[in-house]
Amino acid sequence: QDAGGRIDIVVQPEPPSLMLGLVQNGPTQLVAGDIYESLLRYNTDLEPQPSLAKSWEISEDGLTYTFHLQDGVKWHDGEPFTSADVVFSADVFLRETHARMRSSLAYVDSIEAPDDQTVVFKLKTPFGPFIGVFEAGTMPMIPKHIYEGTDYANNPMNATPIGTGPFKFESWEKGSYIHLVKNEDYYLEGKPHLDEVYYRVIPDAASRAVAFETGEVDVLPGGSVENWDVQRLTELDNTCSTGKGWEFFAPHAFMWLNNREGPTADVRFRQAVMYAMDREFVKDVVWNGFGKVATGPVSSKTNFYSDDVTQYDYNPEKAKELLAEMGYDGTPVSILPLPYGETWQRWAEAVRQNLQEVGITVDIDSADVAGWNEKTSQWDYDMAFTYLYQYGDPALGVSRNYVESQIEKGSPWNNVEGYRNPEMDAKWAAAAVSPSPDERTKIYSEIQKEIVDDVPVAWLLEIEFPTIYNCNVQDLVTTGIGVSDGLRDAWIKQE
Amino acid sequence: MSLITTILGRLVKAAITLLAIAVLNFFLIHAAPGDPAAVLAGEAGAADPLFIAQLRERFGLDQPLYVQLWSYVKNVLTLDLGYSFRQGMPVYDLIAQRLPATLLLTLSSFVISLSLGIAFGVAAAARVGKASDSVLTTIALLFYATPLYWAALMAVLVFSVQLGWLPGFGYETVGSGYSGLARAWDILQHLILPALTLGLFFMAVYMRMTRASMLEVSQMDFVKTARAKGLSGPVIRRRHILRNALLPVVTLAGLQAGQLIGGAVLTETVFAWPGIGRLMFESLEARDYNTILGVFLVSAAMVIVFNILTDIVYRIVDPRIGAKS
Amino acid sequence: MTDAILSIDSLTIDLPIGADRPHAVEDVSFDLNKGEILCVVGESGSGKSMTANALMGLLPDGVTVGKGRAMFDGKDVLTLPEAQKQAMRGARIGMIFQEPMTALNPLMRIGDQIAEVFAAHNLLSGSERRARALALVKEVGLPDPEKIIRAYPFQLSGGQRQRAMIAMALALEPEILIADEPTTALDVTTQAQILRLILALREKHGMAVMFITHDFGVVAEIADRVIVMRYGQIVEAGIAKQVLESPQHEYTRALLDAIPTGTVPELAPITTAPALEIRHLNKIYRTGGSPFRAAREVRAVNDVSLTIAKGEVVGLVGESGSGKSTLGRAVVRLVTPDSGQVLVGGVDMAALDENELRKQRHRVQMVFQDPYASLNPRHRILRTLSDGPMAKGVSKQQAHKRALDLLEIVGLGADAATRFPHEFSGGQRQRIGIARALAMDPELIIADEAVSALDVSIQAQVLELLADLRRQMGLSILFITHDLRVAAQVCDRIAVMQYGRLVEVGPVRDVFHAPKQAYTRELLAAVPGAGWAMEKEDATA
Amino acid sequence: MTLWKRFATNRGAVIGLIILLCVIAIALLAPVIYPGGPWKMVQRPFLVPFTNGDLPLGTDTLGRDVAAGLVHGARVSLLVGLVSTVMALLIGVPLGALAGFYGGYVDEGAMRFTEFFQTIPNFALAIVLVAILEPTLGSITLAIAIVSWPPVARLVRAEVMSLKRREFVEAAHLAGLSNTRILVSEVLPNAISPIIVMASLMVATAILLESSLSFLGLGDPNIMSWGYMIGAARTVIRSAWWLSFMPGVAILLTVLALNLIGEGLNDAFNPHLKKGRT
Ligand SMILES: Nc1ncnc2c1ncn2[C@@H]1O[C@H](COP(=O)(O)OP(=O)(O)OP(=O)(O)O)[C@@H](O)[C@H]1O
Ligand SMILES: Nc1ncnc2c1ncn2[C@@H]1O[C@H](COP(=O)(O)OP(=O)(O)OP(=O)(O)O)[C@@H](O)[C@H]1O
Ligand SMILES: [Mg+2]
Ligand SMILES: [Mg+2]
Repeated sequence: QDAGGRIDIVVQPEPPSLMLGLVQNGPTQLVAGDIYESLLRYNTDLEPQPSLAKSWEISEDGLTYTFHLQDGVKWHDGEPFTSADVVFSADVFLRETHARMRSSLAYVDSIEAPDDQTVVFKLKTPFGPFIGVFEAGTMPMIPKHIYEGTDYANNPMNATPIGTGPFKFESWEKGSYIHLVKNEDYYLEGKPHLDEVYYRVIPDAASRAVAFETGEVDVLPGGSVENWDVQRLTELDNTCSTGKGWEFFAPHAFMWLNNREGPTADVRFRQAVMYAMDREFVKDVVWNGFGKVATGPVSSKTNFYSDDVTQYDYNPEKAKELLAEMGYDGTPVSILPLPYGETWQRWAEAVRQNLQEVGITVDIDSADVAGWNEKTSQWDYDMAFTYLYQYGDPALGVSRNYVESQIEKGSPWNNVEGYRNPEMDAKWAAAAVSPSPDERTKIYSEIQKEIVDDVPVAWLLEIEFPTIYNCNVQDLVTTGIGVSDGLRDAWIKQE
Repeated sequence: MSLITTILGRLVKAAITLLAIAVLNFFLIHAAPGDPAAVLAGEAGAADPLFIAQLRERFGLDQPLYVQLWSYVKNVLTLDLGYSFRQGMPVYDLIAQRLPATLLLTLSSFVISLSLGIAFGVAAAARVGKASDSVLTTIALLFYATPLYWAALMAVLVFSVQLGWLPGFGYETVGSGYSGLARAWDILQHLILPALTLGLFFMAVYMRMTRASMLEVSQMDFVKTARAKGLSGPVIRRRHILRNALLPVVTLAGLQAGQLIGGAVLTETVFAWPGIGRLMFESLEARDYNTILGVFLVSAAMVIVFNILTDIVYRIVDPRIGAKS
Repeated sequence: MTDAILSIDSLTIDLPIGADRPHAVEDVSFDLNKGEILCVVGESGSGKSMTANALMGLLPDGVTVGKGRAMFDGKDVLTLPEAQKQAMRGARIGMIFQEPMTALNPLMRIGDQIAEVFAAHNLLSGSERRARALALVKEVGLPDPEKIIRAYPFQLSGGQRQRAMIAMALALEPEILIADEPTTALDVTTQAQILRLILALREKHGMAVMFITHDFGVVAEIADRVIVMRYGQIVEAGIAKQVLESPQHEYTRALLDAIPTGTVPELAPITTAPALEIRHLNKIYRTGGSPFRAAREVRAVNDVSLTIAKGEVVGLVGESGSGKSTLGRAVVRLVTPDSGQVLVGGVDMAALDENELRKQRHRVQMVFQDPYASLNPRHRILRTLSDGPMAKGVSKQQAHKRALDLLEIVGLGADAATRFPHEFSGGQRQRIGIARALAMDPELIIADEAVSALDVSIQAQVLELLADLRRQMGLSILFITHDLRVAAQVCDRIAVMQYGRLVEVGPVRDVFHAPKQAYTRELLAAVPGAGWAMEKEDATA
Repeated sequence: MTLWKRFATNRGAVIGLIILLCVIAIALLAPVIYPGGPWKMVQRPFLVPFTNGDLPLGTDTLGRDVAAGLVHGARVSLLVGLVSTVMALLIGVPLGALAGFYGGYVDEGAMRFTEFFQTIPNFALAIVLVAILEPTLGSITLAIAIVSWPPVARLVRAEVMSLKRREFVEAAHLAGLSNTRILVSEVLPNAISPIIVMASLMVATAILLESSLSFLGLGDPNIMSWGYMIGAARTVIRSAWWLSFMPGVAILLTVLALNLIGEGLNDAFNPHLKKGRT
């Protein structure tokens, strides 16, 4: 493993901030994943691995989690990292700022630090997925000595983030690049290997591809070029690609179908939509063969997936029958695509074409990111494309889209479609708190079987975002979070 | 003296206009669906309404619109552009950071388009009606009629990917550690493609104007006088026709120059040029109100300043103006 | 002839396809002798300018020399290569153009424009050029030469600009000076100065002058020899006195006959009821006022009082810029006076509100100076003539009928009604303008330089028409002109204006033969060929 | 010489006119030539042009017929160009005319209003407007019109200001015609030629603007326009260059044609030039 060197990675779009405790969007985590760490990491099978915690124990009843921290960890400003920081981060800071973490923390009774190197989480009830929340994007460690007692959002130090990670923040030329340099005091001997990392802001997808070709950047994280370019780029000399590194997120694409009103309120219509779509075609043409057609709410990449569900293969005839049966009168429905580039646009066009062919009157609505958020979170749509992360466990990433308690205007990430099924809600709840993995698997299978017949949303594709990189870069993706988990292990093979 | 008083008068008027523009812009921007909090929440991948409410409160978006307007106007009156909540820094700093890149790009493309446009226009006018006139005109039109974003990508593919002569994007070699002349040289190399693409696009406009104006002036009586003096064709064109023909071009250039600041959204996007046009576009998408308003205000100020500059240039070029009014 | 410096031999100039005729001039031959002034006269479009331009090698694009030679110093100037033509222009043949307003580069200082002549021929050093320019400016009699050479053309009056042009043409002491209607646009006093200057320069430098004009007064004043042109051909040539006194060709005779003689006509009986009363009228133009700077003021009309009786024609004369047009426009309320009253048939026009005014407007009409500019190029004549009456409430049918009648009256014929303005000649257009004024059945007509733009033969027709109309309809007319001879011919009384004031008002005969004011005498003296015209008048009388 | 004859002496302008007429014909006939519309996925994606007789220009990323796209795109591009220009004229001409004709406060007010639209760079303003109104054919056209009218207003104002001092206008005042009547029937008809010249160029600019908006993702996803086609194909420019090239050429030809026509009209309306040319 050669030491030294620099890599350039595309980040798109430019993150609004690098303070991972305040902002958790994709680009922020991509960069901040090098700066901030959490207690654990997860390998590509989503098994927990040591990070800031060198070891941990879970009590038999699943209510007590004890973590033992690494020795000699220092913040980038030289202050020691201790269990007090962990308590501050989880119990004080993130409770206030981190929506996703907040819902998991609802299960937590107390967080205590018996000594400088030990942290104990006590839960109110068992919570199956809890071991999965110690990832940097979910529970980043925040320096207590900087933030305690301050107005978090307006703390001037947000501009120069301080973490414990393998790289330190150096500079940020807005609109151009973010520069990180090696953390010489990193607690793992010999790591990181790289001297510096540049995250490059290149707003145009075609230009990003060119940047890779001309050797300007070494790594194209998943989703940074259009799918049509992926094939071509991977065929270039000395170019490698991997589909790994997305297991934790397991992006799951589907369309919100408005269950409240319009034709989409009728289950037969929703089923017809499922039959009318040629999802294999989209996978092959729009996604260039990457990914896998989704069979239901749970991604096959995560545990608890079940394929014992109704399969909606491409079947326009069946769709037409269903439509005839419900007496569809040609009421127009609209599709709201995701405003994330050409791929999503083409996808919406393909779906529109499919639906038109079975006799559905349909047109495409269009909106930018803000408009999309506004429309989905205000329930002002018929069908809206989205993709959501599964975060390794249905209780974290999936159930929020289907349970009645999550029907709340104002957010695009909850039960936006307005699906109500109390019987099902009980099962989701039971699965989340069951201490036995087998039990959970069983309940989730039942849920999947049933919900797939209801088609609350139209599942589309388990998306795969291949990471394209220069083959000289080694050990780029080592965890289930991929490039976003930092470049702790990456190194450059010197020729 | 008269020049100074006139400029002062204009500046006072300009300040009032600017304020009115600021208010109108405010309403314009707030008419767009969605707000910065919703966008931030949307990007977060998970957000509950509580989170969004927190954001709104932090950004002051929970206030009634007129309160927001009032605090914005107060800011503007104290020459404060406000704070970008999204980017976590004062809008003034944000713009100051991005403005130089845009000015460099647009000014150089402005110089390119103006000088090439005038040169082509003069050349075409001198050959009016001949085949070479049509060829020149058509070449200029080709640059104009090719969609900018397509031409830009083509330029990158040819000169950067295929030939490897010039860097394809960015403002400078990232992390090169250059300074002084070496840095200037590096930036210059990065500048060539975007500045040319943008410059050639606008060239057609100046060329058309120059050509028409040259032809018109060359029909004027004083040109005949100049010929009667025994001056040679080139001297007449340079000293007599061109100077007079440039007057309308100056007007147009002044208008265009004012628009420089935001006129390069496409070029900046394709060439990853860290300029203000992109800042504007990205802020718009993110509904980063203060930033867009700041960019618009700076741009409006720029337009007004350039209008005044144009007037001054006009006075210098045309002695009649100052005397008449 | 031995002392011919330039001899032109069967010159033919071809016009491009689509022009009104195939040749601008055809088979023209004449000589220009050393030190003589040769006047070229003839009607508009007869090819005078083209001949001059051909000699300079300055024909417009598309117009070419068909055949012929022009021998100058042993060479044919028509076939010289461009480089040699360039060397010749300015240095050996100088030229002055008609339009002093536009013939100078507006963006260049006068001194530079003069010095440029030397530069064009690579003569002298920079400082010498400046010195010579200064000397030339002095020589042509421009006031305050130091200031003039640093001035821009817009800062000079028309006469001053024309002098600057002459300075340029004289810079290299050319052997030949071609002057293409150099005084047409100038008022009489300025015109007289320029003519004197040219004569003086001829004495001093001994150059030959080819002087193009259509003003026979000018010819009488300065010509040694005369050439009369028509339709591109020379119809008569000879010693000036001979041509003027005993013209051979009938066209020459026609031209000479058409010249207003200055004969004072019989006084028509004039009723005492006033058609127009102007009382203490004032108009000040303010320009360029801004909150930071005082405005420049021009007192265009300064306390003017004047009465015009029913059926009377009053001539308003005075040099350019004296306020004649402003006064006329104030009467019809195209400019709003600052103070004073304008009573038309007893009604104060100045006090009317916009609506009332629109209703009263038909009572005073105006015939504009430029007949082309005053007709909407996109309207047919019928519409031009009937829009006004219809706005007044006349029915469409009646308005049309009246329009056709009027066209007959002004001698155009009813079929003119369906044509557009550009299809008429200047004189015809002027008559349309008159018809339009008459269509409104006015009590008073303001005729602002209604005939100045016309050549003499057409001018005569229009004057005749006005006289007729006045007799038939009993119109009152305020006749604005700077041509005293024209004024003498048509007016009952003359008002002389200077710097916005009326300096003298009186019956024509009194004003002309016994002017009371020095300024009036100055004006009269400046009329070109005054002596000749008087002789002529005496001869006919 | 008639206007048409003078126009016809300019060879470029005639070529431009012919091209434009062809484009218009194609646009009008689109539903006849390709009744199925441009969105049908008819073949495998990325079919190379000239390899399949039924699909002469090949297929795009989703297997849609490129030729059908071009033909239907002509409709939209022309429609956007024409309608936005007409709208811009409808705003700009009256405003400019009133400002120029009445002067004073009317002028001051109208010009300040115009200035507001000119202080935001026009492409930026178009982006903002489309973002606010959400991209539909109508809102895009409206946005383009809104950013294009200020120059029209300024032009018309300048023309009217000079025309209103012309003597035939004064004559009309003397004839007792009302102001409105004078403005509408005496002044404006004489300002028509520079307006026409400008309009022909505005159509071209509008087509380019639409395509630029499309590129930024601000196009109407339900209509096939040339700008859409280029924008959509730009990302595959390396593997299927023809996809963006064909609509690019279509835009280029149309814009070129409009410019040539504009130039020709300019020359034809300009009396100075007719002498210069043989
Ligand atoms: N550029 C041109 N192209 C075509 N025909 C022209 C051009 N210039 C002048 N002509 C024609 O040439 C003829 C002679 O014109 P020229 O200018 O010599 O007349 P002129 O005797 O100087 O008349 P004026 O007294 O009105 O100046 C006219 O019939 C005129 O229509
Ligand atoms: N609109 C205007 N604004 C400012 N000054 C003006 C205006 N019109 C005329 N003047 C000035 O008023 C004075 C009188 O002008 P006016 O046109 O009445 O003269 P005129 O006797 O008709 O001259 P001409 O014989 O040249 O027609 C001149 O000094 C002129 O410069
Ligand atoms: Mg002439
Ligand atoms: Mg006058």
